Amino acid sequence: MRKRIVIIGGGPGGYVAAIRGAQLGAEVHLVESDRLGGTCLNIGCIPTKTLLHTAELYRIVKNGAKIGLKTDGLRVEWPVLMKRKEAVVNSLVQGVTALLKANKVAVYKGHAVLQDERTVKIDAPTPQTLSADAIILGVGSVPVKPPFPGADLPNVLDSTAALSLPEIPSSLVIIGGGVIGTEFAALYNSLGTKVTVVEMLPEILPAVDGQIVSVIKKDLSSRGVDFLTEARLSEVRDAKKGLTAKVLTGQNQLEINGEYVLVAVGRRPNTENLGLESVGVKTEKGAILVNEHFETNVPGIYAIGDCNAQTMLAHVASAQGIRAVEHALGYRSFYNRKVLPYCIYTSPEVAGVGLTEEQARNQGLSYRTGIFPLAGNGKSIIEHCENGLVKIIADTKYKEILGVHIVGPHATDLIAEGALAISLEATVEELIALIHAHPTISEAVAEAAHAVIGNPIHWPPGVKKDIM
Amino acid sequence: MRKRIVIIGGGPGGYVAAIRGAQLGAEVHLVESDRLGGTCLNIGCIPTKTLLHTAELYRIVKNGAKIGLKTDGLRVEWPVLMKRKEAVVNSLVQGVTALLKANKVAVYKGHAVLQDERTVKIDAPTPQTLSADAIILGVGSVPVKPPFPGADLPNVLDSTAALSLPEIPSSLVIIGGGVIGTEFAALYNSLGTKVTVVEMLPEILPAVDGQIVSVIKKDLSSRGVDFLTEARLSEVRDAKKGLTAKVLTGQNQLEINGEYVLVAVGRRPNTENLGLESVGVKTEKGAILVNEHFETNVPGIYAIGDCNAQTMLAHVASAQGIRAVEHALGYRSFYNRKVLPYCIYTSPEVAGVGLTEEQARNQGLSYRTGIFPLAGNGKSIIEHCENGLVKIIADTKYKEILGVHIVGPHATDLIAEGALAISLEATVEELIALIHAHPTISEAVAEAAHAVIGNPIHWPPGVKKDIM
Amino acid sequence: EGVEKIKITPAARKLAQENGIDYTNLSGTGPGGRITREDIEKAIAGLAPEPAKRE
Ligand SMILES: Cc1cc2nc3c(=O)[nH]c(=O)nc-3n(C[C@H](O)[C@H](O)[C@H](O)COP(=O)(O)OP(=O)(O)OC[C@H]3O[C@@H](n4cnc5c(N)ncnc54)[C@H](O)[C@@H]3O)c2cc1C
Ligand SMILES: Cc1cc2nc3c(=O)[nH]c(=O)nc-3n(C[C@H](O)[C@H](O)[C@H](O)COP(=O)(O)OP(=O)(O)OC[C@H]3O[C@@H](n4cnc5c(N)ncnc54)[C@H](O)[C@@H]3O)c2cc1C
Repeated sequence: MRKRIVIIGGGPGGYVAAIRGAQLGAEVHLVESDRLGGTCLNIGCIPTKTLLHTAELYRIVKNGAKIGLKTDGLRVEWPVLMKRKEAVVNSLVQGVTALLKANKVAVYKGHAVLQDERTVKIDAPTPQTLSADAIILGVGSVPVKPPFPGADLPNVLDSTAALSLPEIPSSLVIIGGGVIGTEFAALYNSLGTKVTVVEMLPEILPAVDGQIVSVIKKDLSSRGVDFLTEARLSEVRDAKKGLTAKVLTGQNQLEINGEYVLVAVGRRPNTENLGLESVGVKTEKGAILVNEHFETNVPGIYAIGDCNAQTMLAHVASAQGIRAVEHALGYRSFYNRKVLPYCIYTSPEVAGVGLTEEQARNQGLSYRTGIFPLAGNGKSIIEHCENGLVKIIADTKYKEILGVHIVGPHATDLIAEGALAISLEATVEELIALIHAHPTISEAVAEAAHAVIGNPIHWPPGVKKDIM
Repeated sequence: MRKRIVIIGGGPGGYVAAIRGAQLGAEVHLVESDRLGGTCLNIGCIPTKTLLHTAELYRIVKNGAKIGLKTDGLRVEWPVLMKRKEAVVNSLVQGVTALLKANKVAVYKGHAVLQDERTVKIDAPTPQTLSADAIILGVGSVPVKPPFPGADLPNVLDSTAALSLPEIPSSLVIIGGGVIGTEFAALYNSLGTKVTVVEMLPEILPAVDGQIVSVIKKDLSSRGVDFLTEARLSEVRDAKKGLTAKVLTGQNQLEINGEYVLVAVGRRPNTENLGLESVGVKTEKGAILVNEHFETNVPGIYAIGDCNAQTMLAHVASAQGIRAVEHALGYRSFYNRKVLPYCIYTSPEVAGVGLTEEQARNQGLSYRTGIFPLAGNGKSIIEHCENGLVKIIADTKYKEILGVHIVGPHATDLIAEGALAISLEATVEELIALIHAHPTISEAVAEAAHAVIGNPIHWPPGVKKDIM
Repeated sequence: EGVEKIKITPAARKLAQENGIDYTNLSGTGPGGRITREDIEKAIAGLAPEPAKRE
């Protein structure tokens, strides 16, 4: 008997689970109330990276006099870029639609709720119920809306609205210095907008290794992004031109003007109106609780991706989706929660996997670090991007790689090597012994491994490496 | 007693061996007749990649209308780019000089020859002899000069001369479709030169996996590079404007005009006038013969890098240098000749490691391949570069990864993951289980692994993947 | 094709060698059956009964 899997939500968690289920021979039904692809394809990863791609090329080439480029007249045509963003999103959404069809997944348009432990009800446009052997919830997340005075003013934006502005703003205040806030800061700064980032915590990018944060922050600051940390938004008011954000830092009250205020203070699981209570699925602060197979307390009901709030990243949602459906269908499956890479598409890029130094320290581990500054890497000098670094964290005894953190060109692709190293429990010796092609940024990974136990080749002995 | 190591040649083989030897406590002497850094830093990897960096940015942005860039007036300022090339080279050469000094390596300027098995003679400017416990030869290679009529005409260039042309040529005929010829083709094509590549063999890039070659060749062709294969240069003659290259293809005789003719038909070990015969070091066709420790038939004399002609790449020279000096100093050392990545800095980039399909077939191995076209990869679509692919070759029994080949954006950095996979003897299961960050080109590596044993997630089942 | 290949992670190998664990008899729990550090840790703790020899 073919198993019936019903999936609620067509984001990177749900649609990937659907394809994997179909590949394994299940009869798969997928319900999506909005557009296939979810947050990631429509208003998240894909549109932001499409805008960043053009913006960063623009910035690099605009500053290209030193590398032999004459750029009179170079500019960004915002309406064309907006259309391109739509085109990329649409082509990927169509791609997902075609993939689901090719895999014979039945797709339903409508809002779904759990009716009982084995039944899903779709309420629009034509109400209908689907019975299932297993149900996978991939309902994603929505932006947190803090209730400050002025939150409803028209030019107070969330990340979705910030993707579709009528023109490049002259100034922008971003509330929240997490990954999304920082990427928008890089984006609009590159396009010429005056950007101020307001972060409540002592430092931006709290989950990122501290040394990496200081490099990227210094870089963005030198390009004109203002960062206010330990700063709390109290109010937004209409001003003559645009808005005024009132911000408290310690004892001081600052007023920052901006054409727009972008609120990017986090996302919360989208688990209301799903019928969770009626079937008894347990949640905590809105996040659905799951075990290591992403199964909820109700056997046969799984929750994957942003809605379980473990790690709100698209590839993590996809991986959890694959694991959940494989488990539901009785397959043995692998999910290594130690190896969940993250990427930040600033320029230079930031990426990391495994433990940060702060985590290693807080866990009381005995560890060593190795750092290699990209000022010692030929390709980084060629790419005019010498401020980055690679940092490796290894355990003291076996020199096993526990964390790899990169700020530099192509970091988001380079991190795959670090992820593979951690997942295969490689030690620094193996990374040192591995011959890395020249000239590549990846050579710096071997050098950082070298730095864990001795001195890299391309850095003078005894010269401090961690102060850029 | 500290061991004395004398190294002849300050290229990436010799200078890296010197630093490593010093790190391990040896007294190291390095003789270089020309500039430190050798071919790689002065006239090879570094200047070519510096020019390609600007040229590829220029081409991408020049064609940027679709991604929202308005580029009236964008152009390359050749004299500025030439100066930048010098500046990058000089800063890296100074870096090597400083590293050698910081590691207390004694550097001699002059031409060195072997006097006996333990003595090196430097003949310029002040003759002097150095005694050694071990001698490492890292004398590199020089371009092959085929003796066709017209070879000495002023506008017939080698790769060194092609790096310093007075202006961007209007047309260029490149003899030789190897890596160096292909990179120059990409470089000058991007800058607007009409480029024709003449290759004697049936296909360009003979060492690269055939499917990868067809992608990059098609891409370069579509941009206007003409490729003539099974074509033999018979003569170059002065023409009214520039030169005429006479080329035989089968029965046909073609005449191709070009402002310049670049001869890039290979390099040969630079082993003349080194005193090899006098001390009895064996060579074959000029290449110094070595064992697995890169030691010659004369114990204590090593030969690394281009001069042993095993694999003429800078990182291979460095790796061999490290292994040789470690062996000379009595350390155990690792060199995995199955894991020597190569890179081609066209755009999209090409990189590979391990066996090509042709090699696997010729060795009679039982293997399977997995291909993932970048048209199914979101980041490639964002980067407007959907023509690439990732190809994995795995053995049939264990599904162990034997080869990884990539044509696409950032291929040269992505290949590090493939190299680590092969060196750790990873299987396709492990690459599939590894969570790759989204959106990155590296996701395609996991998909290609998936394709070895089943169907990738982001490609419709049953749709042929290898025809682009 | 006589000898079967044993897949073990580098960290697991170090741990096994240091603790005198004969990992040639273990069957690994990693993807593709690779022996992981956790497998060796369990073997050291005597938790995982070593399965029958590979044929
Ligand atoms: C601006 C921005 C940039 C980002 N950039 C990145 C990045 O670069 N890399 C990265 O890894 N992550 C990024 N993320 C995060 C990423 O988008 C999410 O982690 C990912 O989309 C989560 O996938 P999901 O499948 O869990 O949920 P979602 O993608 O949110 O999909 C959930 C889907 O479920 C549907 N749905 C919800 N409830 C119901 C219901 N009751 N019935 C039917 N359908 C329902 C929704 O309409 C939605 O389509 C970004 C997010 C944002 C906002
Ligand atoms: C145009 C071009 C592009 C290239 N691009 C790349 C690339 O992107 N990636 C890559 O990996 N490889 C590339 N290569 C190949 C790379 O440059 C060589 O493989 C590498 O330089 C070899 O290093 P080596 O130390 O063996 O020799 P070399 O770099 O050639 O250095 C040998 C040195 O020895 C000195 N010397 C020779 N004889 C004596 C003597 N008797 N006494 C004293 N000194 C002596 C020479 O002056 C020279 O400095 C490129 C080559 C060229 C020509």
